[in-house]
Amino acid sequence: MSRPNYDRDRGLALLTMMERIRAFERTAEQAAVRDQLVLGAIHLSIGQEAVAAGLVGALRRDDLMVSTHRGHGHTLAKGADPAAMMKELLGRQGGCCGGKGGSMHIADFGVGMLGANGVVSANITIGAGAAHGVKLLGDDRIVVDIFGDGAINRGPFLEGLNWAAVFGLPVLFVCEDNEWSATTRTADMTAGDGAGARARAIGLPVEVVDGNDAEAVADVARSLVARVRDSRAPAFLHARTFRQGGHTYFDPASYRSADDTAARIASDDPIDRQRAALGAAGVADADLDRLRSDAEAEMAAALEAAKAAPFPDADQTFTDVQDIGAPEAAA
Amino acid sequence: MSRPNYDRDRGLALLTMMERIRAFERTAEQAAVRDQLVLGAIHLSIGQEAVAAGLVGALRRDDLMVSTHRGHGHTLAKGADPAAMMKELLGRQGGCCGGKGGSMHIADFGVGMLGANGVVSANITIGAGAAHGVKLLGDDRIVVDIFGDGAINRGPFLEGLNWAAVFGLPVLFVCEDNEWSATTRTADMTAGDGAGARARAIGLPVEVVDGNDAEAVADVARSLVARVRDSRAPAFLHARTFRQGGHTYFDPASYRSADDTAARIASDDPIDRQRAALGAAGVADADLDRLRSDAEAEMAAALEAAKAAPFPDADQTFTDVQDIGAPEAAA
Amino acid sequence: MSRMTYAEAARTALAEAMRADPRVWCVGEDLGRGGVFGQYKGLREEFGPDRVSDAPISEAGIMGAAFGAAMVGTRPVVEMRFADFALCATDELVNQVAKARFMFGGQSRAPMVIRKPMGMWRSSAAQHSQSLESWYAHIPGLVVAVPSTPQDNYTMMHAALAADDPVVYMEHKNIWALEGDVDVGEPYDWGTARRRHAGDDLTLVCWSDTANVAERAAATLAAEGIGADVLDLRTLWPWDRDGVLDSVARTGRLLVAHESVGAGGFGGEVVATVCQHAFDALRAPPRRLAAPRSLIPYAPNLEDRLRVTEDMIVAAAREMCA
Amino acid sequence: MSRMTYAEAARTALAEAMRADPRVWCVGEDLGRGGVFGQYKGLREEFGPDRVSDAPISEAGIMGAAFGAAMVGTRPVVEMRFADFALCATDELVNQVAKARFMFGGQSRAPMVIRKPMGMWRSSAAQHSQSLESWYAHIPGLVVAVPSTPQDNYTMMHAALAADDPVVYMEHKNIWALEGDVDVGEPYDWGTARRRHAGDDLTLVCWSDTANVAERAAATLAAEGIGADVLDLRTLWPWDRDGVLDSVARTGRLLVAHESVGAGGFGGEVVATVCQHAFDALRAPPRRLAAPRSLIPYAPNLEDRLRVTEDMIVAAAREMCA
Ligand SMILES: Cc1ncc(C[n+]2csc(CCOP(=O)(O)OP(=O)(O)O)c2C)c(N)n1
Ligand SMILES: Cc1ncc(C[n+]2csc(CCOP(=O)(O)OP(=O)(O)O)c2C)c(N)n1
Ligand SMILES: [Mg+2]
Ligand SMILES: [Mg+2]
Repeated sequence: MSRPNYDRDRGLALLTMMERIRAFERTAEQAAVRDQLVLGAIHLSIGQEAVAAGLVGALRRDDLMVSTHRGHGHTLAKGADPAAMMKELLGRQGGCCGGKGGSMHIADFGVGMLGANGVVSANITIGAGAAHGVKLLGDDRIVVDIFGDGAINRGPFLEGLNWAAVFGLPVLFVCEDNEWSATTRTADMTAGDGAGARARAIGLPVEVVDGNDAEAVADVARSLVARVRDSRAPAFLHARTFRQGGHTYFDPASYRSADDTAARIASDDPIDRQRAALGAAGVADADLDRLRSDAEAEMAAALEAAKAAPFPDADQTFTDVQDIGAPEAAA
Repeated sequence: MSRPNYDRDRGLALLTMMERIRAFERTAEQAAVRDQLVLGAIHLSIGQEAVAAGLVGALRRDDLMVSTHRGHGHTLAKGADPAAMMKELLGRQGGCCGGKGGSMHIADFGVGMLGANGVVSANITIGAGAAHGVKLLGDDRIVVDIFGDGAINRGPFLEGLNWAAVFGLPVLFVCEDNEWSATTRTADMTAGDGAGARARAIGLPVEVVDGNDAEAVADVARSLVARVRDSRAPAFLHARTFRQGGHTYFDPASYRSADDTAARIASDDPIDRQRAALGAAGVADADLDRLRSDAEAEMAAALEAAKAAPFPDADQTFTDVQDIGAPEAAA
Repeated sequence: MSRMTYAEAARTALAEAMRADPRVWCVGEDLGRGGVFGQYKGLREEFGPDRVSDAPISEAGIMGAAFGAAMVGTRPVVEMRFADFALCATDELVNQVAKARFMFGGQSRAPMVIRKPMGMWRSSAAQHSQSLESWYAHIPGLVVAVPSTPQDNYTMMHAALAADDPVVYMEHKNIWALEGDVDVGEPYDWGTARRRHAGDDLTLVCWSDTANVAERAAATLAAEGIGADVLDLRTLWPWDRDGVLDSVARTGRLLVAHESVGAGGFGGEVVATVCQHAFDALRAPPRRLAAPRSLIPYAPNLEDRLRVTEDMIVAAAREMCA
Repeated sequence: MSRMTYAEAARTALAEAMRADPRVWCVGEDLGRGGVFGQYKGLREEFGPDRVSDAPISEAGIMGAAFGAAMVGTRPVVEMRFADFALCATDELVNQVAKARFMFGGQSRAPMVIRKPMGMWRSSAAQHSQSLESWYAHIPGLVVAVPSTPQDNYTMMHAALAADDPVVYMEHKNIWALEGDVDVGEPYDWGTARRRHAGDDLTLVCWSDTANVAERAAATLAAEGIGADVLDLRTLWPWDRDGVLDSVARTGRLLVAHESVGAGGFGGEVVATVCQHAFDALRAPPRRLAAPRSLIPYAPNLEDRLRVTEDMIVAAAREMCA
């Protein structure tokens, strides 16, 4: 696992981010299951953290991102405040969307995270469009546009990729392939050679990466991000990973073999792998453990802050709808 | 141009169908421009007749077809009665859709023609679905699902092809590529290597054909239709042709060089090419001319029949809407 | 008479229809696992994967393909998962399915049951909570069903499966587990309301889960001596114009309550129709209770501001009858 | 004061706004050639291909991409070509554009003008003739504009381009060539109707091209001594509730006329609102004139059966005032 010229700092940063994402989601899961404080569905990305961490490390803070229903990790990696995110999951004041969006619509425009999306695939054209806007405005930001393997069977995949290629837009499309579309194996519903082949047919350069190898994701992201930024043209990354849990936190995933899942987790957990890489590079276990406990403490504090926050002022139901013809509360 | 073992009868049949399609459309154009009897838009396929003729010759009468706004040729080739079609264009009683659909919705379920479509690309999933129905019913028909080059940039292209491949459906997709999407050159709005590459990426076998060579279309159609019928799996044909006229009959196509168009027509008209092939095979010019004059006479008669037909009974506005909760005429 | 949940009732009807007619089949994402709300549980096992078919995440594909399959003589049940996602298939539904029979001059039919689970379901936020039944009522060619009880979800599912028209069939997500008695022999005529409570003081028109709310409100009102004639429309197209007009002729008062947005909602159609055709019978201005024209928020206290509650219905009825 | 067609008026306003604000840009199929109805003629030459951008045939892509570009601070004008094709982008418009600002807690805006040419246009049949303005009026987050004259198409286009909300801007295809005087300085307030004819006997509410029909009907009625107060709503959301209520308070009679389907149409909202809030002012049952709930046929004589004509308005007004 040890690499020549291994960049320990980057390796630690990747692990730190992955630990923070996992701790955030485990904490959110607790808040949902144990505390019954998260009322809407949440979709956890446990097992997929290397994609978020590796990808976002290659971005500038002012670069932009759009994501999916399974977007906590991306959002946190992009720089959002976990307390504001946790408040959002609990529907509280101070949530990053004021408690109006919840997990599936998590967004933090302040760090360039333009929103998760409750409609599979819809963000693909939206991200292309954000890049279109950047092109028109004439600056050098790029957009990273993340979606799942299931999203490649909807029209916006075709329309968004074609759009970005035709107009020469600075967008990096990332298919975060966790093998599953809710309770259906994506492979059973997908013809041909999958995401990369489709992107290539639309003229995009494509890379495939082991999405559970944070270092590999970081490497390929660095090169693709540079390529997109310099060429002002889209590129495509297919990151293979695995959804360790159910589709939502209340899905027991009984449609797949628990033994297989356990074996996959045991052999191919991205955090375990990154810890091993750092261990091989000479980082002490205690230091690695401390990263984890720090992350857990941070997220426990985020949850406490969220619990302590009040619900939004009830008139918020009627704000930020529209300027012209805004609604009034019911008669 | 002469081929070994040239099948003269098939060659004549192809020419006959092409002459009939062209005569139908020239007559329809006259009815529109000169007589002002066609009130809606009509989209002519002049220059593209070899695709319809070559393709449909390979089908059985009970095979099914879906088509586009530019569907007169396909419909006629599938076996529809030109007088009923002309009545439809004039919005008359006895029109194949009772005068309720017009050119863009031309259909003749009696010959397996399940409808032209006014929405670009929409027929792609519908044709896949017709094949899905055939599969469920368990018979051995196939569906030919025709669309333009512009249609490959809309979502239903992806969704329809993936659908057919995933479910193993007997459908032959045909991209009738006339280089233009209304007044825009399709190549300018299409990234990558085009229709065939996209279809291949979705796992379909793809053939490309010179769509102005009726014999070549007929050959490839024969083999693809057999393949689809036997394998009960989709296939894809990319037929390259050229739209000789404007997008609609009232579009002067001033956005492209008239000289280039004239040169293309002079060198690559599918009817001229087929006449030449038959001439080389020893068919006398007089026989070829007679095919044309017969076709013209047939379509002139169709127009006369259409002109003589009354408009539909005005209560037809309220029939065939729905059984449950059918509308009444305005109060 | 058997006891069933709302979800079981539709599933039972569907299974019966599938047994009786081999042309009926279902298609949608995750149906093999029983559907996202368990509405298809067990059907895969009985009818196999061709007739209880999974689908790619591909709403336009599902709707378009089902339509093609309907035109050749099968009878698809199309599962859209959440009514919100059905918006990804709007061209297919509105421009194709609804129009085909008419624009092809009667050559084709689209016998389809298009299931679109609707409504607010705790903290599902703006993209998973919408009620757009009023849209479909505005589209010629579509039948619109909004059942509110196990009995109706059984009977109306059977009727929808037997219909040769496309039926937009909107179950309310909040009442999958609602239990009730089901008489499998109960007759049904399209476009007839169910009287959920009888009364002579005010006509209370409602549909979908709001009919359950209205029935509870009517009980409270009855205890105060106000007789509410609660008409659960059950379908928005066709809708029971005559039933509503008859009731208003008797009560002289009309209150319409629905969960969906009031502005441009079907409640306006009901009020307008009554005012046009029973103007002289009205003894008080008609009223509507519906959601304000705002989006559906995540936080529970914000979401509650959009709900039409029992209390609101009771208060409005009291005022109208004062 | 200058003389312009309806198409020129919007084009002029658009060109002026593009000169003043470099963030404004247009995108749609065939815009480089001036747009399918010539609404963009000359703009490519002046503003170049980036700001008057062609697009693939890709309505979902157009709407989704324009939305993304709006979120980062540009101001797109989205051309849907025919309102019918906009149905291919319904998820993008309704689930994304309309909801983003709210569901992201006010972090984003979608300042977009979404042009959807609507209405019957001789023999364009079921998929090229629809009027679905009522749908958008029912969707929180959207402004809905339905201008009917060159003056309004100038003034309202400017207002739409200046707005920070998504504006569904529906021009009527039948009146592109309609000429009229345009006062470029005329002020405009959202949600105010235009009085197309003044009268005290009956309030006639209308919008889009039907306002032109109604104005002609009012002239006929005036000659018979019936004074019609013709209110062209101009926008369905916000709509001029107060203006309509004031007028009805004076006239005591309400007739609503629109081209779109009556059932579930916005006319119901107008009638219901008036009946709720000006019940005592009404001296006769209100009426609606609108299309029957059928599809739009190709044959001209069939199509005519769906139209709301001057004669129909005159006849209804006469009956109401008899
Ligand atoms: C258009 C649409 N269809 C269906 C759904 C329901 N749904 C939510 S997530 C999901 C699975 C998505 O799979 P994938 O894209 O691989 O993302 P993952 O959940 O694996 O991260 C489905 C079907 C939806 N949200 N939107
Ligand atoms: C969804 C949709 N968008 C736009 C249009 C308008 N339109 C009609 S035909 C056409 C061009 C289609 O090009 P192509 O698919 O190549 O077919 P062709 O006209 O060349 O036969 C366009 C843009 C439409 N009918 N439907
Ligand atoms: Mg997945
Ligand atoms: Mg073309």
